[in-house]
Amino acid sequence: MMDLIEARKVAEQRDHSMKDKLMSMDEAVRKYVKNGDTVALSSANYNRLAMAAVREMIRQNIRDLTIAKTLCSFDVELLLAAGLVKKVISSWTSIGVVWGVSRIFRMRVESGEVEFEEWSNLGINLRFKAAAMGVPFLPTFAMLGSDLPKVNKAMTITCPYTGLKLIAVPALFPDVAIIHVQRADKYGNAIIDGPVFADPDIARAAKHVIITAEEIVDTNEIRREADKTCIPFFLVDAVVCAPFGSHPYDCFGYYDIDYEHVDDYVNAVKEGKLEAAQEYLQEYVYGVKDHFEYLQKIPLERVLAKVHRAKAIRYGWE
Amino acid sequence: MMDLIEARKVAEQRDHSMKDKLMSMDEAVRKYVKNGDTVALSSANYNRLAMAAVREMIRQNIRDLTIAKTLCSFDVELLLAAGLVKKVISSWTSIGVVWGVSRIFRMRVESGEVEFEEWSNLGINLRFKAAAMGVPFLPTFAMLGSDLPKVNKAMTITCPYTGLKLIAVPALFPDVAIIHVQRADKYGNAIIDGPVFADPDIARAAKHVIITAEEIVDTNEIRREADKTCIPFFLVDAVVCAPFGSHPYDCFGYYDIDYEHVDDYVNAVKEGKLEAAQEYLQEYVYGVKDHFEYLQKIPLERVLAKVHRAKAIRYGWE
Amino acid sequence: MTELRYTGAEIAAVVAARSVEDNKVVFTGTGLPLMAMALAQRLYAPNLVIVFEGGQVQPILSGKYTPFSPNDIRAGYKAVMLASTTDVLCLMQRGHVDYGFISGAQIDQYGNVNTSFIGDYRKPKVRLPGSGGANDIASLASKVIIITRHEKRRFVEKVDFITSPGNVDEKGREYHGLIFGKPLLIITGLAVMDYHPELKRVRLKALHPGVTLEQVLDNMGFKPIIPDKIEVTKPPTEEELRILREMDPEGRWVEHPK
Amino acid sequence: MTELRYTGAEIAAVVAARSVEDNKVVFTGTGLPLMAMALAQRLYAPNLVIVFEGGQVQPILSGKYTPFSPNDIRAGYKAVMLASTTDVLCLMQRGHVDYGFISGAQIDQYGNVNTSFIGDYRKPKVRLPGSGGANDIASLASKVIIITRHEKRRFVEKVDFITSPGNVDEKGREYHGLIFGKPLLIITGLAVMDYHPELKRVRLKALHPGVTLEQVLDNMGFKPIIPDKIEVTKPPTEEELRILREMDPEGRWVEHPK
Repeated sequence: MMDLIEARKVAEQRDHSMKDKLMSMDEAVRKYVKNGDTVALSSANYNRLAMAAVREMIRQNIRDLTIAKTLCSFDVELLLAAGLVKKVISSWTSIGVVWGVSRIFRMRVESGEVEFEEWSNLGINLRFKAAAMGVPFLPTFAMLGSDLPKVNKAMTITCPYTGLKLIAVPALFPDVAIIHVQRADKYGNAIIDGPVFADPDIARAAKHVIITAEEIVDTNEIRREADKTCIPFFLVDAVVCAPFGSHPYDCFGYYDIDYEHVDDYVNAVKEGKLEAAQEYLQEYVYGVKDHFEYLQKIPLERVLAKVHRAKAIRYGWE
Repeated sequence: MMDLIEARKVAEQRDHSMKDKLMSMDEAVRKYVKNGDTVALSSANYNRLAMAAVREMIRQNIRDLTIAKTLCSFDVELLLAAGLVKKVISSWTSIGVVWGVSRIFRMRVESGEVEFEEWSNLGINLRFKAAAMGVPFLPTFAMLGSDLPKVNKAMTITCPYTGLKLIAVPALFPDVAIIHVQRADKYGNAIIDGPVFADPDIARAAKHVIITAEEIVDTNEIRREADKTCIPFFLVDAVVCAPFGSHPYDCFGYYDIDYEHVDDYVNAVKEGKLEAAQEYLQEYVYGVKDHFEYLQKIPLERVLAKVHRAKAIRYGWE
Repeated sequence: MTELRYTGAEIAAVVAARSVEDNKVVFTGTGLPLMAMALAQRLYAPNLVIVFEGGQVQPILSGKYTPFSPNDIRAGYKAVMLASTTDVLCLMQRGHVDYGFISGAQIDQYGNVNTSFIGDYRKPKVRLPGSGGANDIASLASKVIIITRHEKRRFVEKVDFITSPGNVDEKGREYHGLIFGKPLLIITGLAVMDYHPELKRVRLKALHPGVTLEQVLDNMGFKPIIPDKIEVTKPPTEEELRILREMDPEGRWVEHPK
Repeated sequence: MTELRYTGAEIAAVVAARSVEDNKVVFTGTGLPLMAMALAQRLYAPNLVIVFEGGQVQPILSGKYTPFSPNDIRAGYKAVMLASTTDVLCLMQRGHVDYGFISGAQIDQYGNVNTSFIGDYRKPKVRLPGSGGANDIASLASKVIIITRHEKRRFVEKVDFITSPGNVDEKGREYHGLIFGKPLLIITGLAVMDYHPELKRVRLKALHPGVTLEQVLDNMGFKPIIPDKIEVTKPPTEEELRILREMDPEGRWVEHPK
């Protein structure tokens, strides 16, 4: 539990300079994600999932992972299907609200293969925020009176001023955070359009950070919108260009969800269980060399419609 | 110290609806700032001072104020000169770095008339953040080993996970926050360009909020940049149109500091002490009817040069 | 007057729409409660404010962009603010969320909800999706409304696991440190329930038109407190049903009559 | 070789510029330390990163827009990030600030700094501006450098009030809960000091060229630890002085020779 001291030591030893960190997904994952790591993933159920990075992690067969994410989604679904996860720290795991509970998730957890350490949504968000702020805990009234502290071992604390009882959530320092954003420069300065979820905090909480971006932009674009930068370069180890990196999920301003793609997967798994999921992995992950080969498999016409729709939502077209 | 419960009660009783709150500065200050109030002011030393509102508070002679602000500046200087302050809760008080310690501030505090409750910069920022988050305290390693807790009565706390000692800073719930922003709509949705300092937090911490804005914009402009909204309408009680509302200080993207104006004041006070400050108040505050009459006293040519300079800084012109 | 046909989901949505005061903030997920709040905005509470856990404040609920999830990009359509999740959850902790909606796999006699698991934690019989924002809503919103199907297996004497607290137990919320907020209503397709102020237990409040007490009790695993006077829900009006069905023509979120 | 003329402020800035490692983050105010860091970027540490307490990350230090304060709009000229104050101060708490600069009205033998008040808290003899970010830097940055004028009234046995802790007392920082960071150097116009690792007290490290030990001690209210071997500062080079003066032609931030 002295993770704080360890995490601070890693920060102190960083090369904090503004150097070029552009690399391929293959290289970024190989360098910064290891067997047994605690990996934080961006997004909350929908929008800006680090799907391209997750598919690369599966291709590289990185094992015994602990996944830390506020609300898990198709990213964790595929990692669970691939059998790479030993523990999930989260408030919720499904594929997406419309598709109900994931069969793969149930199977893995009900068999005891995977531990699901559950927090409330605010609870897991504050675990990242505590780490981001460099303190060992943060207080909240959430989870009082519930049974969550019995399983996640959250401790209570008394406010020294008011005597009020609160839950102290412990800081969570992931080994690596993988965050999909709309725009980043080659140094790792990252701009998120739309909801940020807990992503600025997970970047600050983690010991290492991989940014995957829809577009790599010139640093002058960052400087012109510097008040939208939510992750500064000195936290970042690797920057990867990953257009449609959240596919088949959505990305604010860039594309809406590829509903049909996910629906096909869910229906296949309903029938064929784990075997169907593995067939999906064979086709879309193991069977392709990289993210760009994956994209070749997506019908362009469908993609264009999703792009149009995302712009309509972003700009409030009627 | 059960401010939290009181502040939450005020929030629960609010009319949270999106209704038109545009009003004159006179009305806003009259309605929402009372004798004896704890008033939080936007900005930190420079940039987006709520000067127009402060001048109106002085005109209305609102007394026995406790001012809560991360770094006090010309705003608090004038309130101190006018003799309206009984206590300052802050980490630092001066006019601006270049002008050194304020003579008026020294006079008021050294005579015992005004209490200065001092925190570190992070300390006072976290007091607002605790209140913004709805918790009675937040932990930090700042201020340990210093004498600040001896005077500000900050208490220590032990982390239940690590056994580490931390300072718990108590939540600060101001009666009213007055925040100068670049853009707001008539409902109070506010966008800040450039550094936000603690302003999103003071809006959430306070029981009532007055927004003063350089420009009142259509809500459609807010909707198009909704990820830049940092204060949602339902926290806001009054919206006031106050162009050049931070004058003689700067406003990111809108105008640079009117250095000569402040310099003249500081030099006059160096000579004439409190009397000189009161002459300044007579000319620029008591002697004018409102903010727009005040603006008539500022040489337009000088103003235009400051506007140009702010744009050069904002857009990175060489 | 011809009798209107409607489903349990529809009357639940209608009752929910009638249950919220105007000028208040509602924190809701998608699906039925969102449709109910859209109905409320149209008929009873035009100045109701919607906030989603994805950080979206006051989006426009357009049929064209009906969100699948409080976190998808549609949920932010024309919102006036897109904040962080922690920000909106803390605004709730601060007291700015007047109504919160949750549902639940299991609900017990103190209004506690289980959406975590049934059986043993490390090897559960059924693993459910988990709290998500439900625990936060139940802990921090000023008034909490549960909307759920009225099924025997859902209403259990004691939940296997308290994911989201109602009154917790006979000692009540405050004893456990929950000094804010309170469970307000449970709305189902058959009835409306509230809570006995002293006993802290679920109490029947109203039966929907045509529903009998026996029907309600037969479909519950515990017996709610029966008050001296049981109300009867005012039936859905033609207008209420028309708007609900217009907003959701396929009955995807609020089931239509067959 | 002709002897170069320079002020105490200039040699202090030069020593500060030489004291920081490249590829590190520096948290600084405006004035002398900022000029020193700009000099470092030009000559010794091209990849040094500047962060201001106003939330500005890596602004371009253009002579045209030299900031008056870490919080004015100039301080954000061409920055790559404009964050909140709490955000950058917490990045420091998290370990991402390698060097922090502070100055002080009073400094004592344990390197503690007073910028709060002299005399009594409620009716002080002299009220100073207060901590600002100084306490945070002293508590949270990995290495802290004090730059100050070398005056007897500044270097006191014991400060009236510890605004910003150095080693606190003979027990050292850890005893008081400050498990991170350490005071690194005190740089003045006459000398450079560091700290005795066991005794925790200020120790003379180097005399600037032409300065005698007596001169240093005469201008201090306490006697620093004198090591066996006192270094002599390498004098400022022509290039160092030229760049410093080019950046600050009026000598506003770093005084020029008369």
